Amino acid sequence: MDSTLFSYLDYAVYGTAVIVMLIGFYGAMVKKSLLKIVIGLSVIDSGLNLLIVAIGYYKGGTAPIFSQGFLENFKSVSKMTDPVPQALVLTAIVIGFGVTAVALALVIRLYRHHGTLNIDEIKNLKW
Amino acid sequence: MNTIYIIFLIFLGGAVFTYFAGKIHKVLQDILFLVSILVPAYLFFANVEIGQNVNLTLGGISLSWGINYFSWLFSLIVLGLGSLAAIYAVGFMKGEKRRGYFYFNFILSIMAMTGILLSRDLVSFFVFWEIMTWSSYLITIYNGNKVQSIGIKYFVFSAIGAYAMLMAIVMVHHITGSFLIGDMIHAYPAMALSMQIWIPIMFLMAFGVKAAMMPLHVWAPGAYSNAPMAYTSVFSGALSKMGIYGMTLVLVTMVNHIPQGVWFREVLAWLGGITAVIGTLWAIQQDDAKKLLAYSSVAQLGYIITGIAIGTELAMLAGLFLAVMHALFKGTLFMVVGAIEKQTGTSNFTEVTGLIRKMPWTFLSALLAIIALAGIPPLGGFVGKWMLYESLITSNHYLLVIVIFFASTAAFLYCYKFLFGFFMGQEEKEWAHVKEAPAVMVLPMLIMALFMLVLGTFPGIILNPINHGLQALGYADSYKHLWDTSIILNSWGNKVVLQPILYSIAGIFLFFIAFLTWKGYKNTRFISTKDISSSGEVPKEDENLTFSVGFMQPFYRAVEPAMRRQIDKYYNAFADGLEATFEFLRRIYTGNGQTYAIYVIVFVVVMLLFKDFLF
Amino acid sequence: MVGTPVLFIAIPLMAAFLIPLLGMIWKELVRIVPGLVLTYLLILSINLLDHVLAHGPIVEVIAGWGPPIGINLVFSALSGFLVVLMEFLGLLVWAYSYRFKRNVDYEPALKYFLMLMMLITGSVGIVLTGDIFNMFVFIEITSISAYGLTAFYKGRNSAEASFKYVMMGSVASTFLLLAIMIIYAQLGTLNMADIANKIHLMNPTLKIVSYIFFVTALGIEAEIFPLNGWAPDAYAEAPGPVGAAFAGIVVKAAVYAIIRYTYTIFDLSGTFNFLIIIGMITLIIAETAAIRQEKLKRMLAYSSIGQMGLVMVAFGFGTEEGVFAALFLMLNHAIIKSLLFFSGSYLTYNSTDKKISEVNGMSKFLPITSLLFALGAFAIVGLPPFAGFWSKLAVMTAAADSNMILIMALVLIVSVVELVYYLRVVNRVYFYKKEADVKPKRPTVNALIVMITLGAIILLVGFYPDAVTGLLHKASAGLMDKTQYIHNVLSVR
Amino acid sequence: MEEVLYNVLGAIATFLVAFVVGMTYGGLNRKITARVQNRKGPPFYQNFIDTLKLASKKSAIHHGVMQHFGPAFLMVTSVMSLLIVPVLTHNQWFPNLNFHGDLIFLLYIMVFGPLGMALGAGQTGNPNSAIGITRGLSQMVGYEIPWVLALVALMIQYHTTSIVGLMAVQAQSGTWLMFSSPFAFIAAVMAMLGMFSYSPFDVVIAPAEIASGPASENGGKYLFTMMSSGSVFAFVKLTLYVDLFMGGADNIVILLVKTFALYMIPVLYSLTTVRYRTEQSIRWFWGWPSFFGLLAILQAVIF
Repeated sequence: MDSTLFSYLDYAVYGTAVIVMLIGFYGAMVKKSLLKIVIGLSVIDSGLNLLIVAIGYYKGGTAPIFSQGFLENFKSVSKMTDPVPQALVLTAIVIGFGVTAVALALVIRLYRHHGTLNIDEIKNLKW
Repeated sequence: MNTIYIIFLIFLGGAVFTYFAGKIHKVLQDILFLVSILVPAYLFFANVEIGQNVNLTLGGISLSWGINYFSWLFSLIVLGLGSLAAIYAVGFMKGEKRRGYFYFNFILSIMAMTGILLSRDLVSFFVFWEIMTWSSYLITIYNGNKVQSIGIKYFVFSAIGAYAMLMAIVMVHHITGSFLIGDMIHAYPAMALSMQIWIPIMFLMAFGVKAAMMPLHVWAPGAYSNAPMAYTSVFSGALSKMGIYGMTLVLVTMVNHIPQGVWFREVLAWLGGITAVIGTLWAIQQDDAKKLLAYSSVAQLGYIITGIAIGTELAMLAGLFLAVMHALFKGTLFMVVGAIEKQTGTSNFTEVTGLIRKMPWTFLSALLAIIALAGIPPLGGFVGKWMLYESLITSNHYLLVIVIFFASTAAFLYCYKFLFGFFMGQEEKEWAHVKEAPAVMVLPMLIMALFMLVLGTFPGIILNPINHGLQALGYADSYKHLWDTSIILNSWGNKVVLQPILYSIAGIFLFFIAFLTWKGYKNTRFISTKDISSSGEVPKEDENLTFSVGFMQPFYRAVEPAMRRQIDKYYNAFADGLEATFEFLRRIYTGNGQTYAIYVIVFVVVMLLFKDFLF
Repeated sequence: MVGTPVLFIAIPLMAAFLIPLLGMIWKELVRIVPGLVLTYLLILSINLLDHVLAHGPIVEVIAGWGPPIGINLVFSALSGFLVVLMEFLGLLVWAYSYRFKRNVDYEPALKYFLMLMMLITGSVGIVLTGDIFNMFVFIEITSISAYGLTAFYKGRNSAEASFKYVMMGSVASTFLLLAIMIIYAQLGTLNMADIANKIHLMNPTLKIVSYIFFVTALGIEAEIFPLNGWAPDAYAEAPGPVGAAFAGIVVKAAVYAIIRYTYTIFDLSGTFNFLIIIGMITLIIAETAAIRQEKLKRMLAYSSIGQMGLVMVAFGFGTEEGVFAALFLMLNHAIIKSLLFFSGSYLTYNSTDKKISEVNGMSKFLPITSLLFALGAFAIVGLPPFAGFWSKLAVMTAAADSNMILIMALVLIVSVVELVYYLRVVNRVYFYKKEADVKPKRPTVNALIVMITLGAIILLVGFYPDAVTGLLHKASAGLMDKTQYIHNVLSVR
Repeated sequence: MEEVLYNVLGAIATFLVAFVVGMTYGGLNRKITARVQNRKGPPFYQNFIDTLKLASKKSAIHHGVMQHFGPAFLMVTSVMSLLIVPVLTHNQWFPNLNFHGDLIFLLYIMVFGPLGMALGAGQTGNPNSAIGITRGLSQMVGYEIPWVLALVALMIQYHTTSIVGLMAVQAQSGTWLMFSSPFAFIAAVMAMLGMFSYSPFDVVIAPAEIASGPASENGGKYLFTMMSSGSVFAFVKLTLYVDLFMGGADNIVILLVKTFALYMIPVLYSLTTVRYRTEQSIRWFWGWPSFFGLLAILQAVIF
């Protein structure tokens, strides 16, 4: 794998992440169904997480795990992918999960209260 | 502890205790109320030495309280009228609702006015100014929900004024690094020209609102007429003088020192003149005594503003003398209306008539106050008017003389309307039960009427302190020798000696009274007002012949074109337009969560687009 | 040393998860334990603040990893002041909510107090933390508990309000995470002091982009204008005391975060003007929206937004005076707006719509509550001699010293608008006739005590501002001194 | 004490002269009006007969204390203004009060009486009296404008506000002010038409139609006092004009000639015109008369 190809691939990863996010934004901003909006928000989160992981990735990096081999070949510390973004992503996923759960609970409440999932019809509070 | 602290503590504590004393006993409340006004007033005049300052630091700002001759003059108005009005209020508020509320705010506003006069620094000045505003506002809305918009209009205008003042204050602080008034005056001549012009303008806005100066006067008629009359006498008599006090300070200590100051003076003088005319014209038209007096207050304050804006020594004397007189006669007149309202339940000319024989003492006070208001000799109002005209003529304000004179002549119309409407005319059975107001209400009125009578002949009593005050402001003392006698003198040397006038008037009057009633008086028989000859017809008992509806119609028809345009309407239209805009603006909050989320994206995009511009 | 800052996070979190277990022992413990915890934390924070004012900031290192690698908590004069304020308000909110709704039984009460604890913890964490990702976590904790509290009441439109909040909150967290990642990608660190130290190394465009993302994300919690759509709904639909908690605690934390980013971390040139512009827009739009409100709590919410706009403006002056004024304003706003929410909830207790017209004539039935509401209204518009005046004076003085005359004029004009709508409500409370179908509810004793305490503080600060100005001056000096902050944090090993 | 007595005696003498002259002028007015209208008219001394008869009558009824006071108030004005206006120059028998007849003071004392009388009339409860008074006051506001414009013009031109001072100016220069300040004179004379409330400005009392009002509610000595006060006041006004614009008078004959000539202006003008409504007369006064007043001020400022 030569470096040019890799950089294309790199861009491809970033690009995919951005596209996923944009899809999520589209879902959240344009779709009228509450459920689709929640899905959209989740998709944004996924795209974002992908982006974060991609930032932490080096070409040919190893998993950031302390192992016997790692300790023996200390030089390879530069070859290790950055562990921090991965840790962050784990946290972000958990938080995203929590938010999605809350949102879905609210959707149920809203449906019971309004009898609809169309966000345009849920406008009792305004101005 | 310094007397000034004690005075404020008594005021504050008195206000709180008076409020809660109503829960124990009504009389206790009255007594506490009187104590918390009269005791500080006594302490003030007995113990506060002129020229002594108290310094304290609050919130990192050094404050200074003290009094000089000039503010002492105004404290005479505030605490003198305040004390009398307090006595009157005890009678007026008997059996009314919300006495604690009224007393609390009454005491606080007297405290605030005293505080304004004691303030030697801008922050405490502003603090007391605002306390004065809200306490008087709270009394203005005492009468309930009908006056809500009136109260809010008052507060909004006051707030605009006060905030303008606040801007000026912080700008001064920015320039001088100090909040002391002395420092401001000291630094003023060296300021940049724009500051030299804007700072007085902003101060004058604040003072113009309180002094009900055109075009900031629109709140005044409503507020004056809807507050309880016991307070309105202070409101119109003393509180409006705080505007005059501040205006005088600004004009004398700041505007005088710049060449552009003459424009300030001219504009203010003309605004005062126009205020006088507008106030008078509207006063003539009113059928409600309170409104009439309220507009009349606006007009009278116009004279005072003109006087102090002209700014020659004679004009200052005239303006300040009129200020004192206005406090006296307008205080009395509002008390009269209050007494009538208390006794009859209404203050409308078209309803009440023929009270002269039922409320003779009230009538006497009203008569004297009206004569003083109209500026007719021998009462004190004449002295002020005379000096005002003379100062206007001798300082070359020819057209202004005509304007003021017109207002002052037209004032006779409402003066007569007031006296006739209440006291003269047919005595109707409907009001047969009316009794004279209680002594506690009549006494303050009579005391003030007596003052007016005395001041008409011996104006030196009050001109002397005014003279001291003007010297404290740096005026020359060119009339000093006159204040011990009763001579008033203009800048050209023409003079009026007042004592012979009083004696002549009294002599002639007594002679003709004697001539008319000698012997004959006992033989004549009193007949009711129904027993008149009206074109040969004698009206029946139940016929109401009182002429009170459309009272000044002929005059009103003559000036009607001038009164079609009301500033008030423009203000209201502006406010309505503003609220409509606000109504439109708040539709941004559509209620759709998705839209809100889109706003976030739009915000980010806009920020990113303008990032080079912003950062 | 009386305690460490980490207790502010550890103890309430522990308590929050112990509450359900304790509740199994005795149901009342669900209500009592949060109060005990908050009382302890308040005492602790006061002690720490006292210590900090005497001896300089405390930097707490977590798990032994010193800065810039590990997470650290900074208890300085500024954050200490905010922590004291938050814990104090939290305690008051707890005391007020204790038996707020009599019919609320065990389970909702459990949820309520649990989420309230989380809310306070998250906010305190935002203020204390010295790590941007840690701040993200605390913001999310705060947000999620805020979503829950907003949707606390069933049967109202609370779910709608909460859903809007969730939507905007999710978008916010996206941007926050993006901004954090941009910084991390550029500088390789998450520690605030370390970022501040290295910020000049960053790509200028990315620096601006990340700043914008930060402001957007935090601006949603801080109620900056186009981002505050959730706020009126959430304030209006959440239980009354929660409104106070939002206004006094959550928003303060978010503003603190923005200010920390603006003053300490980023070295961009136009940020102060940017703060003034968005602050002004927020102020104007919010106050104009408030004047036409028909619902009391929405009005209070808009007013709260406007006040935060003013705080932004004051921070935007960029001078120590301006910071002092802004902090004073935050303090006053926290106290006064809480009082308004507390008393306002009782004025409209039994109504479903919370319409302003329903407060008519309440003064006859709820004299003390009405009086305190009026006191709060007078104080918040800045009438002397109440607390609000001094902060207004400070703001104006700071503006004048920064030569922002137009800003001064605009702020004052908007103040007039604010005055009008508050006076309208106060007049209604006192001078209108009560509507026949409105049933007033007398406040509980604890609520009354809370409100009177707040009223007393308003009067105390009004008559004796020196009580707080010294602290505020120290806090503002601390915020202004960026190098000292960096040094304090990075020197800890 | 002697001086006071002297002053009082002088005042009485002045009053008598004014009374007689005023009454005679009133009679002449009636006569002239009648002749112009092709009637015979009463003799010129008819007013004396009327007043003497009234003075000898007793009043049987009264409406209250203000009704007693009203005519006395009216008299205060007439006599006070008589005391202020110098009747003859250089004459010991018509002393003035010891201040210099200030014009502004005069303007104000002139409304004292009518207002007092209005109160007296008001207490009778007769609605027509109140109507008349409102008309009168309104009209007064009308004519005061040109009148004050004229006076202010004089004041600023000659730097004095006292009547004596203005007379001294004329004595010094030898020209009457009606020639040196013609616009002021025109404005003042036009204002005088209103002051006398003859036609077209007689809507105030509407003498021809309404047999009611103050005059019909007062009788005997009260009506006598009112009528004599009116006569004295007419004399005062004419004398004031003579003093201001025609250089005063050295002896009584010149005074009579000048005042009579002036008096003929309102009398003759009234014969040629029909009545204005109140608002019409007010607007009339604010038209040309005020314009001339402004011209007078302009002249005073420029020259």
